[in-house]
Order: sequence, then structure tokens, then C-alpha cells
Amino acid sequence: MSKANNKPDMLAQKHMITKSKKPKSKTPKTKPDLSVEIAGYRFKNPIWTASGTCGYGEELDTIFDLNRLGGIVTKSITRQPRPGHPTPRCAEESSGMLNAIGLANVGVEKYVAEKLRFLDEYDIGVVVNVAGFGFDEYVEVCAMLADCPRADMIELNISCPNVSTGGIEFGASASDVERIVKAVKKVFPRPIIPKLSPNVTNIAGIAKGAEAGGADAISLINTLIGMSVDIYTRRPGLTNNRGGLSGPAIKPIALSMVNRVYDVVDVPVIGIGGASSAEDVIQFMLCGASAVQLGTALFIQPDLPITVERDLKKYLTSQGLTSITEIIGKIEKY
Amino acid sequence: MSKANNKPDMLAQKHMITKSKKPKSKTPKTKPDLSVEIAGYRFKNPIWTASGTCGYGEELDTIFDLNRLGGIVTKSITRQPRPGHPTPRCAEESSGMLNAIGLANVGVEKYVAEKLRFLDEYDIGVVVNVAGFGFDEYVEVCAMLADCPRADMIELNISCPNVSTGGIEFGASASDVERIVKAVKKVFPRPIIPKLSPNVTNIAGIAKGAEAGGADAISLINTLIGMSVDIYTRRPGLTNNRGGLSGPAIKPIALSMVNRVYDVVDVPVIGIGGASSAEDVIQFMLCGASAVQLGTALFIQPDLPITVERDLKKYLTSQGLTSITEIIGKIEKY
Amino acid sequence: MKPIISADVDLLKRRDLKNGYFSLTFGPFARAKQCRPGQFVHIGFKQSSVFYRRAFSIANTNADDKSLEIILKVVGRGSKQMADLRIGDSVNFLGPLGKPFTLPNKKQTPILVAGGVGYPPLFYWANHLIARGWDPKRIVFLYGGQSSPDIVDRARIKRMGVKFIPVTDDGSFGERGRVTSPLVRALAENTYESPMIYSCGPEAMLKAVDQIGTEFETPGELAMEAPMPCGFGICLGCIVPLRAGGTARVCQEGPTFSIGTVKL
Amino acid sequence: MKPIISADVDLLKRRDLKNGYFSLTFGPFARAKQCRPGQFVHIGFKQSSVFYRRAFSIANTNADDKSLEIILKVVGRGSKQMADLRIGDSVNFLGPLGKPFTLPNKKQTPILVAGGVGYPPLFYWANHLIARGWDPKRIVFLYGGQSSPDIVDRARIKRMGVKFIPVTDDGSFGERGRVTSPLVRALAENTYESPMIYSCGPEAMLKAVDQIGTEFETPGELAMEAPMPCGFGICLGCIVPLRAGGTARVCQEGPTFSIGTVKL
Ligand SMILES: Cc1cc2nc3c(=O)[nH]c(=O)nc-3n(C[C@H](O)[C@H](O)[C@H](O)COP(=O)(O)OP(=O)(O)OC[C@H]3O[C@@H](n4cnc5c(N)ncnc54)[C@H](O)[C@@H]3O)c2cc1C
Ligand SMILES: Cc1cc2nc3c(=O)[nH]c(=O)nc-3n(C[C@H](O)[C@H](O)[C@H](O)COP(=O)(O)OP(=O)(O)OC[C@H]3O[C@@H](n4cnc5c(N)ncnc54)[C@H](O)[C@@H]3O)c2cc1C
Ligand SMILES: Cc1cc2nc3c(=O)[nH]c(=O)nc-3n(C[C@H](O)[C@H](O)[C@H](O)COP(=O)(O)O)c2cc1C
Ligand SMILES: Cc1cc2nc3c(=O)[nH]c(=O)nc-3n(C[C@H](O)[C@H](O)[C@H](O)COP(=O)(O)O)c2cc1C
Ligand code: FES
Ligand code: FES
Repeated sequence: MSKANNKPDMLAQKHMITKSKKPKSKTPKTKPDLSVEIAGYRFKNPIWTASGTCGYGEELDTIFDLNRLGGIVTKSITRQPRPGHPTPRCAEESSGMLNAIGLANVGVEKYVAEKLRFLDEYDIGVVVNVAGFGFDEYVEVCAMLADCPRADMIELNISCPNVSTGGIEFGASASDVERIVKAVKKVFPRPIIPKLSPNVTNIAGIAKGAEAGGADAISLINTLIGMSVDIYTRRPGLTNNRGGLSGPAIKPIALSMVNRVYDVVDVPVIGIGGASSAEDVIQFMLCGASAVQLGTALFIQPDLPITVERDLKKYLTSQGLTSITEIIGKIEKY
Repeated sequence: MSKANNKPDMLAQKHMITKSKKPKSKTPKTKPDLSVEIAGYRFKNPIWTASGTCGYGEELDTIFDLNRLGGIVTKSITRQPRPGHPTPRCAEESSGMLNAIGLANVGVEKYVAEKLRFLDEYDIGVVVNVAGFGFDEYVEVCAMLADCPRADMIELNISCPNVSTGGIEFGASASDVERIVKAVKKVFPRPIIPKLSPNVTNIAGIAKGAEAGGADAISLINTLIGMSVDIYTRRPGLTNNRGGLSGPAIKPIALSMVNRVYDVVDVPVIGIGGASSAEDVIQFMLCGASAVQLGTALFIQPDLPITVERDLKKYLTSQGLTSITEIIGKIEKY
Repeated sequence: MKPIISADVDLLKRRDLKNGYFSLTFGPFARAKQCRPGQFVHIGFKQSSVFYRRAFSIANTNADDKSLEIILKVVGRGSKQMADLRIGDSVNFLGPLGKPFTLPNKKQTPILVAGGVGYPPLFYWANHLIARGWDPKRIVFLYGGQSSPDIVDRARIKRMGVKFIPVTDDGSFGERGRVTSPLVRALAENTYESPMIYSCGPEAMLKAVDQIGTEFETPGELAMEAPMPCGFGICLGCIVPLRAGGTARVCQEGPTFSIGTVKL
Repeated sequence: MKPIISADVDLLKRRDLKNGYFSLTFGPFARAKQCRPGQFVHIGFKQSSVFYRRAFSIANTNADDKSLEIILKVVGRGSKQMADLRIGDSVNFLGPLGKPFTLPNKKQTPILVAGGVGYPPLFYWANHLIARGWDPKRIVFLYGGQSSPDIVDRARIKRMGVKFIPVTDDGSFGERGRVTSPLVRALAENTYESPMIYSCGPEAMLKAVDQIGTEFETPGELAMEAPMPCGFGICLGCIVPLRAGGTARVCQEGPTFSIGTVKL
């Protein structure tokens, strides 16, 4: 992973996510085109897997060929390895779940040495999700990834609500978000995608802060803070007491926030939150998403990306469209 | 509705929600006691129906005897009658729904003359939910209710996200909430319960604002802002584009917020959000709620209050408890 | 005794009417006897991928075994789930709900205008009128569909002995064209004495029937549909705008509305 | 060919084993032949009131008709939904998942210690060992439950010809006491040559077995349970702490763990 490798063009060539140079061809295609461009990179389709819901990719690849994905966002990594919270750290809910995994991860060093290497063989966009327990940690981890060509982009988890000492604080203030994005942009030469928390009054303001800081794209939403309690033991469902709600339950909230952010920023928006079908992915794209991350739905249907890819093509054909990009932001509001 | 009637004690006598004067009896009872005290009133049970999900009570009474309820919170009323938004103004979601009814209501005058009168015959706590499109409207409507003895309490809908000119703005700022509560407390002599919006960064702060303003209790949560879109017509699911998400989907968020607020205020907390069973009601109460409002669940199971009442008793018996109040706030956090 | 109940009922009988149509008979439903044509039941599922209940017009009832029939077409997730039910499966009925059709006076000729899946309440209505002493031959039953297979349940209609006039878009069964054509013809030519229209079907058809009724000054009632979160008047989600101003809840002030009432 | 598949299977056979226990046989499952005792399938429902899949140990497979049996006890919503399935109903299998039991060497005496609903994988394991040439008489099958009806499926166990030692808390069937008593006795008295323990059951029982194995320096494997959001290693929701430090995923590094590995 030498510095020399660290050029978008070479990277792109290697991983077949070609940096788009020429305008889109206007000639009608027989096959619907699912590719999307985000921050100068072309992903073969808008289907990504969400951080924390696809590990580092190995296990998912025992079920379907990872190459079918547009992109993978790996589990949040931190400077040091972390065991996370004790169990129970997940709880089942109506159409969703709570989790307070507590940023369990192998730490950036092992990640770079082992986990990232596994993805070398795949022609997919690799987005490394980075979390930190303070301003400096984010910057340090991002700097350590600068020289890893396989880290196509970084998604900045400024929104993880599970760890009381970090996460949420950055995500809730537009100026904090701007500051952190600016700082990591200085140390990481490729695109930075801040991932926003939905647990805020004004998501549009936070997004504008991220854009002002130089974000190349914005992804949202992370989980909503939630809680559960066992009525017999009187214990919370999670050892961390609170956790993050994900799954179909939160999709309407996610769609609304994606659309709000799409309306106020110029950078691409990446939709996350409860997507469980091609229909959901299309909804996110109509609301403004350029790509959509599948998260909790992978636990319920691990080969979902394959179904979604097929159904997206069917949809485009049925609608007489040639490229999925034609639907981005095309919701027709009243 | 003469001024003379306007005394909590007389009111209470009439409606059998007795103002509690003596400390709870310590002698063990054979029958589990479901009654709860809120703002000096005793409700026969903690089961209320939520504003906008039980109309003014008439229709629900065609299915079960309204007298079985602890309290009813009627549909938000405004100064003038309102037709609300055009259809579609509800949309089905996973374990929930979106609505942007748009505060359709008969207006306070007709409400007092017709709707409130219907409830005269019932021995339940009547909480009148009031909404406004500006500071003055809230105060005006509350003042008009001051002389209506059947309006046991007012729930202040400062959190309705559906009307762009009102609602959310108050609910999102602690000082606004404090100001509005203070103002309506001056014109309405009985308890005021501000109903908080979940679409905020810091629910605890808002709750403290409400308490500082003199709130007698605090209810939460109202709906979460959400959106949906039809992938064929590309139209939002609601004519208002955005709406409020309710139902089981939001329960974990509601539990978390109820617990946060319970931890920082001294007044009683009333839980709302996705409750659909006695188990859910108990969860809310363990998290700190003194009463729980059933909302969207009534659309799915209209006679739910009857089942919940029965199951609450069963639970108390199974747990060797004599009073439901013994569980309020008794979550055992890690 | 509360007029509306929520009660579990079992699927007793299931007939595949082909082309996605199914007749499902449930019971026992304690309010079967109180049900009237035009009313509906709001059906909830035990295990479900849909959140709301689903409304279905009552297509028939049997006071003896307290059974209740509905007829549905599979168009989405809820109706699919209904069609997938098997004998012995249980669902929850909330009902009977809504305002039934009002009886014509004895001089009037009931003209029933059904479009597609609007057929069930009109079948019930024809049956009901006959049971109340109406001469079947004086009941006109116009039934329109896209194509022959959309005109379901023909044997039963014929057995009733009503004046059955099927119409299909493609002429594959009965008259070719719109179901409104024979209606207009009948009204224009004064074919029937004091006609009274009862109609249920797609919104576009109801709109046409409403216009026709208004134009020919013929009274009538339309059974409407709307997405129904609650089905009994508390959510205000199913409103339609009224000509006279204001709105009405389809589930409560409807689903049957007099011609000329609703802004269609 | 990917090792794990997600595939719809039909319920082929349903046996009520009484006392809330059911044996359900599904098929055809294309990976039936690749399944091994100790592994599990993660079952998803079409219409469901539960969100997660539910994990069930594989209790048997049939390579010929590619069927797969599970045995469950109704304890909550998911298991209830499973028990309510009817022949012909379809569910989704994700599997085979997890690390199977490892074969003992030929000198060792496999001692299977089942508690309650921990029985299914051990039944499969005994069957498998026999099929691999183990002398049934050399397989010890300890099976504990609260009361007689908790010892299910006895006829099949007896048919296998294993050394079957049932134990109940109340002595209503077999020995009275805990299933760990005959285990301790056997190890203390060196009843069997080179014993190798395989155990599955409630956590308290596994903890006891783990202690016993450690104390008597007897090797063995425990099949564990944990709530499993994903079942194949990606959510990190099912971890257990390890004695050596760190954590392991029950679904991936387990569900079978060597005695002494997990902090129980
Ligand atoms: C008072 C009342 C009475 C009704 N009676 C009957 C009846 O007797 N028989 C019957 O089959 N249905 C009847 N319906 C309609 C029924 O309640 C459902 O709306 C319908 O079955 C579709 O639900 P779904 O879950 O299958 O479709 P959804 O998943 O909700 O919708 C799938 C798609 O079908 C479309 N769609 C929705 N409703 C209809 C419809 N009625 N016809 C064609 N397309 C539709 C939607 O726009 C959507 O695109 C009645 C509705 C009401 C309000
Ligand atoms: C690898 C693995 C293999 C499994 N194999 C089997 C099997 O072969 N047969 C089988 O019946 N189950 C098995 N289980 C358990 C099964 O997955 C479910 O957890 C169990 O059926 C309860 O789910 P539920 O939805 O019915 O209960 P829930 O609604 O999730 O829980 C209801 C109540 O039951 C309690 N509970 C949860 N699990 C159990 C349990 N296993 N025993 C007793 N009480 C419990 C919960 O604490 C809760 O109070 C296995 C689990 C795993 C992880
Ligand atoms: C078990 C679990 C672990 C998660 N871990 C992370 C994480 O490490 N970093 C992160 O940014 N988001 C994490 N998330 C949030 C998801 O990436 C996603 O934003 C969220 O779950 C909403 O999407 P979904 O509803 O599709 O799951 C996690 C979610 C789940 C369910
Ligand atoms: C159709 C509908 C209409 C509502 N109207 C009002 C309203 O007029 N005033 C109000 O304060 N809340 C209103 N709400 C919010 C509910 O009172 C409640 O706060 C919310 O739905 C969450 O509870 P639930 O999930 O139990 O429904 C409405 C909710 C629904 C679903
Ligand atoms: S469906 Fe709720 S008011 Fe009509
Ligand atoms: S269940 Fe998800 S990692 Fe084990």
C-alpha cells in the first residue's frame, strides 16, 4: 500500500469504479444502467451495504458474490480495537431492532493489515467507516487510511449514539461537523462522507455544515435513539440502556431527512434507513439519494442485494428508463 | 358551564376522578389498583386514548364503554374550524403510519357546545388537546376552555409537525415552550400538559423548559417527521408531502424519551408512542410514565383499552403488586 | 350491546373465482344478522406484513350459521394475504361498519351498476331486496368489467333471476363498451319506472355514474372506497370533499353517498 | 457454490410431541446433505409478527428427499408461529450455519448431555455418529427435563439403541435429579473409556457441564444459544466473552464451543 498507488485514477482502474470523465452517453441502451457517480467515482450500482451490518465483508461473501455490490461500507473502526458492550447488545423490535454494539471493532491497524486486504480481490467501492472518541482520534485514524489505496472513501461516523463519550456530540452541531470534516479532509486525499445522526432538530443545518466543511457526499441516517425494557426483569433490553433503532420502522423518517438534505446541499446524498427492497431503494433515490445502503435488512434477507439489483433493472425497464440516475431526486412533491 | 362549577374538587366528584388528599393506603388489596394520580387528580386507570386517534369519543363508544378508560385526550382543537389537508392524508408504513391530517377539527366553539357535552355523561378524565397557529391562538383557545368544567385538563399540542405555520416551532425551543406554558397557565385554572415533539436534539432540555413554565405534567411523544413516495406516480404518500410517523415503529424512541424526561423533571410524565398492549403500557410506566396514551393502536384494535386493563391487572397479580403506581419509573438500568 | 364488535372468525369456505377473484366465507360472526348491504367489515390479520386492517364490502351473510361472505380481487399485499388464507385460518372482523344502502320505495326500479370489484355489495343488495319482497325481474343488474373473466360469479347472479346486463370493454362477454352505456340508454329511453341507481366500482366509473344520475335527475347511491386506517370514524384519514362544502368520512358518513353529494 | 443459502422450504411433516414440543420437517433444502450436527438453520417467515429470524438446531436431515427436521418448544412468539405452521406452509431457511460438533476419536466414549430443548442437536449427533460407524451401545445419551413430558421423542431415542439415561427433576421419568448427576457419577467412577462430552441445554446446565468437564479434565463441546439478529456473523449481536479474553460470536465461532472456552 505504497503512496504511489494512491491516485484516484489508478484506484478506479483497479477496482473498475471508473472516474467519470465524459458526459453520459445519450444513445439508448438495451440493458438498464444501474451505475451511479458519487464524488467523481462510478459505482456499478447504487446498492451499498451499511456500516455495522456487513462486518468487513467476509461473511456476506459466503452467501453471495460481493462483486455484485456497488459499494460496501465496513464496520466502524476506531484507533484501538474495542470489544464493545456486553450482551445483550441487540434487541428485537416491531419492524426493527435496537443495537448498542458499542463500536466493537479490530482497530485501524488490524483493519488495514487484514480486513481491508480481503477486499482487494473485489471490484467494488470500499468505503471505510471511521469512528472516534474525540476530534483527534478521527483525524488520526483517517490519516492512517490515507495511504491505503483500497480505502476508496471514508464515511465519517459522527453519529453513533451508543458511546456516551463520543459520536453524538459532533453529529448534533453544524459547526462541529464542519470542523471535523475540514480536519479529516486535510489528512485523507480521497472523498469524505460524513454520516449524519437523525437525533437532531435541524438535519438540513447539520448537512450544510458538513458541506461547508468540504464533504464530498453526505450519508444519512444513522440509528434513532431508542430503548426497551423487559417487564418481568425490569431490565433494559440493552446493557447500554439505550441503543439505536434501525430497520423498516425508521424508513419514513430516513426518507424525509434524505429529501430535506437533498434539497439544501449540492453534494450527492446517500440514503440509509430501513431499506429492504428495490422499492425502498427507489423511494430513497426519488427522494434524492444517489446510492442507498442496505443495513438491518441484511440480517433478515442476506442475499437482498441480488434481489434488489434484479428488481431495480425491472423497474427501469418497466418505466422506460435507461439509467437509474434519471430517478434521483425526481419525487414530485405537492 | 358556569364559573361556579370550575373547582377541581367538584369536578372530581362529578367525574369520579377524586382529588387525592390522603396518602395511599398500605393495607393489601385483593383487587389490583390501577388508579394513578396526575396533577392532583386520580384517574381510575392509566389508560388514556391519544389525541387525534379517538376523535371526540363518540365513535369509540360504539365499540366499548368509554367509562373503561382512565382518560380521553380529544382531537386537537383550534380557534377556528379546519377541514385539514386534502387526501391522501394518511399512509401505511411498516408497523406504523404517516399522517398529515392537518389539524382538521370543528373549532373550539363547536367543540365546547357539542363535543365536550357528549363526554359529560362519562366518568373519565377529559383532557382537551389544544393546538394553535401562533402564541395568541393557544392562549385564546385555552382561555375559552377555562369555564368548561368538563375540560379537566388541557394538553398543549406544541408539537404537531404537520402545519408549517405552527406547531413544531414552539416545540423545538425550550424557551418557547416555557413561554407558552406560562401564558396558558395564566388563563386556564386547571392542569396544563404540554405535549412534546420528538423531532428535537435535546428532549430533556425542552421538558425542563416546560416544567419551568409551570407544566403540571408532560406528555410525549408526538409523531416523528416522515415521508413516503409512490415509485410509480413519484408522488409523496401525503398531500402535505411530510407527515408524522406513529405506531409500534416508534415505541423504542418514545420509551427512551419518556425515560430521559422522567429522569430530569419532577412533574408526572405521560407516555405516548406505539403502545399496543399491556406489555407496552407497562414498559412506558417502568420508564417513568404515570399514564399511557393509546393512539394508532386503536385503529388496529379499537377495543384495546379493555384488553389492556385486564392484562394490567393480571400483570400486577402475577408480580405480587397491589398498585400500578408501584412500577412507575422502576426500570433497573445497568 | 355495542353495535360494532371486534371478533375473531374462521375461514369456512374459499372459492377461487379465477382471474384473481376469490370468495371467502368467514364465521361465526355474532353480528352477521345485523349486517346490511353497503356495509363493510374491517379485517385484521394475526401474522401480517400489512399494518392497517383491510376493508371489504359484505357480499352476503347467513343469519343461520352467522357466516359472512366477502369477494375480493388480489391487487396488493393485503388482498394477497386474504387470498392465501386457508380453511380454518382465523382473522379479526371489525364491524359491521358504514352506512348501508337505503331501500328504494316500492315504485322505484333499482338499477345496480357494478364495476369490477365493486360487484360484492351489489350482489348482497340484490339478494337483500329479493328477500325483502322485491320482484327479481324488476331489479336491473348492470355489471361491467374489462374482459369476460372480470364478470365473476355469473351463475349466482343468474340464479337470482335479476335482469342481468353484463358489459365488457372488449365485448368478450355481454355488451361491448362501458357499463355506463346501458345505464345512459335506459335513463334516456325511460326504460324503467322511477329508476333508482345503486353503484359501486372504480372511482372513474362512480364519477361517471354520478354525472349521469345528476344529468338525468335520477336519484341513487354510490358505494365508495378510500384507504381506511381505522374504518370507524376516529382517524379522519378517509375523507372526501363534499359539493356542499366540507368533508365526509367515507367509513362513517359513507361508504354509501347519495348521487350529487361527493365532489368526485 | 456458496456454502450458505437462503431458500424457501415447505413444511412437509408436523408431529406434536406434546407439552409444547413439536417436530417439524421441511424440504426440499438444497443444502440438506451439507448439514452437520451442531449446526442450525435461521428461519424467516413470510407473514410475521416477529422481526428477526429464529435459529433452530438441525435435529435431522434426509439426504434423499433433502428434508430437514427441527424440534422446538413453544416459549414465545417466534416458536409459537413455527408451531402454528401447517403442512404446505413455506418458510425461509438460511443455512446451514455455525460450527458443527467435532467427531470424537474412535477410542473416546461420546457422552451426550441434553437438557430440555437442547435435545435436537444431540439426537442428530447420535444419529450421525451411528451412521459413521459408532456402536450405538457406546454412545451415552443423558437427557434431563423438569418432568416426564419434557423427555420427548423417547421411542426414537430407544430405537437408536444408545445408552439412554433419562433424568427428571421430579423423578417422574428415569432418574430423579439433575442431568448432571449421572454425568458426575460416570466421570468420578470412570464408567466410560475416554469420555468426550457433547452438551446442549439451558445456560445454567451448560455452565454446570462446563465446570464438571473442567474439573474432571474431560474434553467436550457445548452447543450454546444466544439471541441472533443475523445468524451468520455480521451483526456482532450474539457474542459471548471468552476465558482467554475477547469475545466470540455464538453464530460463527459457535454455537459449539470446547469446554473451558467460554466465560459462562
Ligand atoms: C368500504 C370498502 C369496501 C371494499 N370492498 C372491497 C371488496 O369487496 N373487495 C375487494 O377486493 N376490495 C375491496 N375494498 C378494497 C380493499 O380494502 C383493499 O384496498 C384492496 O384489497 C387493496 O388492498 P391491498 O392490501 O391488496 O393493496 P395495497 O397493497 O394496499 O395496494 C396495492 C395497489 O393496489 C391499488 N389498489 C388499492 N385498492 C385497490 C382496489 N380496490 N382496486 C384496485 N386497485 C387497488 C393501490 O393503489 C396499490 O397500487 C374495499 C375498500 C373499502 C374502503
Ligand atoms: C443456535 C440456536 C439453536 C437453537 N435451537 C433450538 C431448537 O432446536 N429448538 C428450540 O425450541 N429452540 C431453539 N433455539 C431457540 C430459538 O431460536 C428461539 O430463541 C426460541 O424458540 C424462542 O423464540 P420465541 O420467538 O418463541 O421467543 P421470544 O418471543 O423471543 O421470547 C419469549 C420468551 O422466551 C424466552 N426464551 C427465549 N429463548 C428461549 C429458549 N430457548 N428456551 C426457553 N425460553 C426462551 C425469552 O427469554 C422470552 O422471555 C435455538 C437458538 C439458537 C441460537
Ligand atoms: C447491529 C448494527 C450495527 C451498526 N454499527 C454501525 C457502525 O459501526 N457504524 C455506523 O456508522 N453505523 C452503524 N450502524 C448503523 C447502520 O449503518 C445504519 O445507519 C442504520 O442501521 C440504519 O439503516 P438500516 O435501518 O438499514 O439498518 C449499525 C446498525 C446496526 C443494526
Ligand atoms: C391520525 C392521527 C392524528 C393525530 N392527530 C393529533 C392531534 O390532532 N393532536 C395531537 O396532539 N396529536 C395527534 N396525533 C398524535 C398522537 O396523539 C400520538 O402522539 C402519536 O400518534 C404517537 O402515538 P401512537 O404511536 O400511539 O399513535 C395524531 C396521530 C394520528 C395517527
Ligand atoms: S378510516 Fe378512519 S375516519 Fe374513516
Ligand atoms: S447473530 Fe449476528 S453475529 Fe451472530
